[in-house]
Amino acid sequence: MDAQEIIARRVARELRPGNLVNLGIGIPTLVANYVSADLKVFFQSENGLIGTGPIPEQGLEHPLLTDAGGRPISALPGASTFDSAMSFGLIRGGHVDVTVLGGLQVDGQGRLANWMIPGKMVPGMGGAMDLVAGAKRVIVAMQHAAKGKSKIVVECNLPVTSARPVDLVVTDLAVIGFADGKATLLETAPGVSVGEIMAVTDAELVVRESVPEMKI
Amino acid sequence: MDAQEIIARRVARELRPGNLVNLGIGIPTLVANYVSADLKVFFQSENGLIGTGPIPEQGLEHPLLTDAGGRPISALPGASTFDSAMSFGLIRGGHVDVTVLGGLQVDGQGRLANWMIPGKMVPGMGGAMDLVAGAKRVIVAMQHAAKGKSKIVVECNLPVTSARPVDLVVTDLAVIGFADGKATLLETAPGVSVGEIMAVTDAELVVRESVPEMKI
Amino acid sequence: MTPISLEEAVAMIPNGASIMVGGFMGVGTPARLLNEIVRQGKHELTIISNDAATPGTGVGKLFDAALVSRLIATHIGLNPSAQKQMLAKQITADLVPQGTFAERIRAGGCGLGGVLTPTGVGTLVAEGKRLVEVDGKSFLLEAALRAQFALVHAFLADYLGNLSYALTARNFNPVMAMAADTVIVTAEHIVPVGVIAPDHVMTPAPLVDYLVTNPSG
Amino acid sequence: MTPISLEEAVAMIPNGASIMVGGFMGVGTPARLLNEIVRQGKHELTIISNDAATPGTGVGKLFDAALVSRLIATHIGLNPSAQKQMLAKQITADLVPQGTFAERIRAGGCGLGGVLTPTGVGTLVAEGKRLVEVDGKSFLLEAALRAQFALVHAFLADYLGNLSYALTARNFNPVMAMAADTVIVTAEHIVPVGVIAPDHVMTPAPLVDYLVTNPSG
Repeated sequence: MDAQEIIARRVARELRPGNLVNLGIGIPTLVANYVSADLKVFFQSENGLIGTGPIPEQGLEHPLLTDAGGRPISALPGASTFDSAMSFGLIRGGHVDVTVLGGLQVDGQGRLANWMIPGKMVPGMGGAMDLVAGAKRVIVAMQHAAKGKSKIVVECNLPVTSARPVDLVVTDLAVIGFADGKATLLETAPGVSVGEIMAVTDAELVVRESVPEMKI
Repeated sequence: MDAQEIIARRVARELRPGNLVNLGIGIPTLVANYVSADLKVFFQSENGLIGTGPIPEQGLEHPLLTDAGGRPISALPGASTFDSAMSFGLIRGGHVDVTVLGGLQVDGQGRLANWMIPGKMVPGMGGAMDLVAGAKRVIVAMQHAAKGKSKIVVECNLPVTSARPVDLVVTDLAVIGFADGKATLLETAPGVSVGEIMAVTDAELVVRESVPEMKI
Repeated sequence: MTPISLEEAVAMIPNGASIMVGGFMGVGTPARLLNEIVRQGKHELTIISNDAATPGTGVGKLFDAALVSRLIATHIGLNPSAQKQMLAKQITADLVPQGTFAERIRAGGCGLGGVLTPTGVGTLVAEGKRLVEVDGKSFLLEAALRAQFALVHAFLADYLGNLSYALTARNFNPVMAMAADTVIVTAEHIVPVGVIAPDHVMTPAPLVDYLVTNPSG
Repeated sequence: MTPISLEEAVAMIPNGASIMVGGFMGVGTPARLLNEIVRQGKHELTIISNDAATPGTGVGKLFDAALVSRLIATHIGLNPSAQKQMLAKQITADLVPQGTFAERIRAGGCGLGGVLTPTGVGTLVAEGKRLVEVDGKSFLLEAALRAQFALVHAFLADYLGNLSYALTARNFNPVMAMAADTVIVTAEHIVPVGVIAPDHVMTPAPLVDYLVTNPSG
């Protein structure tokens, strides 16, 4: 199982029946692949849809039914559409139960940076700031380290996305929570030791006596 | 022609083709009777409708199609419905070209009082404050005097509806404008002299050399 | 969304609860829920509703039964009994301009910190409120409004909880369906998924907590 | 509403105008109007649009032709040419969180004095903006947004100007149709009055100033 699949499968286990869920681009998008239809989770696309379905069969795409990246999607039975003010009313108003976002850095207090690298990548924040500020639960799905450097940092040196800390970070190595304002190791990935995780984690990590292994 | 008909007919002449118009209850409601369908004026009912039509024939009323007083109305071809946030977005946002409201008092600067009599009538302001604050043009349609007392007063002693002055007052005796912040006699009702108007007007009234007679 | 009986739905509401009630002069109001509140005698309620309807109709019945201790509304002129209770100080009434009322509820549902409106500036409504200047113009800061419960009446509800409203019965229902901890819905018709086309859904299913089952047979 | 040809519609727009453009990554965008702006070479435009689409599509064509001097948007990551122009300071770009962007336009269209949002508090977005405390929580005061023109794309427009949108092509079109001095609309289909049922109208006719006639034959 590759790193992305580990992350996506583990995040999928966080979703509850009937949840309204918004998935960011990248690894978060993969989460939908591991959510059973029985769970009746609603996926929102912030460009104006609840009830996004899989990519349509070739020839059945509709140019006016796309995801937030402009790619064709489908709509499940019971889907609904709305304008952008309503879409972000849902997000800011706490009606989105879970958002799953990619990350560049998360710091020891759970603050996320995921929208710009000054002088290099200045694409704009799109919906990310509203999602972190407004969703009931924010889960970051990202690789634990990039090019050997920890993405779980003491303090973000990239501009943060929100002053609000995220709730959970799921990486290819670990699950980290921030329930009491401190990064706490909740689970280890299969076959990964606490020591290995500590070695690639810059932030101070609270480690309890026994840390269970991720179920995926 | 009775006083109410004079007022309603004169106000109707203020409406322009394609205008979006909101009529208050009382005399303002009568204005619709004197507006030709050719003018293609849109009437808004602030409970959520543009395109109100006449009272439906008996037996054709629908309980879910009413005016702001809860009375059955009809909807013309091309009508549209919306929620209350949108309805008042239209009003506050300046999309209503003309609102016609009843009045208890209008003062020399054009400030309207029409929503409460302290200690006596405290029904709530409904949509009146938003209409005066937001409509492009505010016209007050009311009797010039009540029980012998002028309703065009020096200063309102009743609580005002808005700090914003109204644009025009149409009474059974006169048309009064406030273009430069002062009550100015623009027209006299048929057969009514300037002197008669001055006699029942408490506010200072600017009277130009020749005052035309209302066309109704 | 969980289907629920009328009795169980109202049984969830404690005395003293704050409740938003959809409807405009009784049109588009969840009449069955209001009747059941009266039957169960829930009292000391804070009611957030455009108006007090008329005695004997819609939310008016709560005043007939003297179950309301606080009212936030825009107009109660057509319910003399509610007016009387207000003047006798049996109920505390906050009278709010209708556009401000709609927008405060929308702000509560959309996570906004309040509303900056020109409506009410320079009037009694401004008393005790903050004025915020923006580009030389004054706006009132009106607080966002939420409640523990929203009682919403739809024309159509599908099996997932998607709602649509008809004609002037829409009014405050969609904004209230976003601004309460628990949203309870009655519908004139409960229909299979798909009957309401995606573009015609006015309240998306995830906003609805409970749908009151229709009387059968 | 006045029917108008594509050429005349764009001819109304002066160089240097501020223009809201509906659409999200080119979906639901008034493509014909954008093409005609390029053809007529309107320049030094202030564009208010969710994104810069991609080179060669939708609003992206305005960047290809270097007609934009200021951009207010939420995300331009998929248009490298717009990014390059921004980094080279050929265009001034204000990047705004998407929910704030939608709400600022809505405020502009609904006569509100601004938006009080928690989004952006404690981030770069807060720089130079007023913080307003409400009940111990901080909100950013974000300015209402309006433009001289809104270019809106509908799915259906009727002969009076009532509009409806389809699927995810709705996006910013309805709020923009309320927030500009002059609203110009293109539609995939122009239909007789009544085809759009009253409950399905998403932009009421009085908001539309000009409807661009469809190519005939």
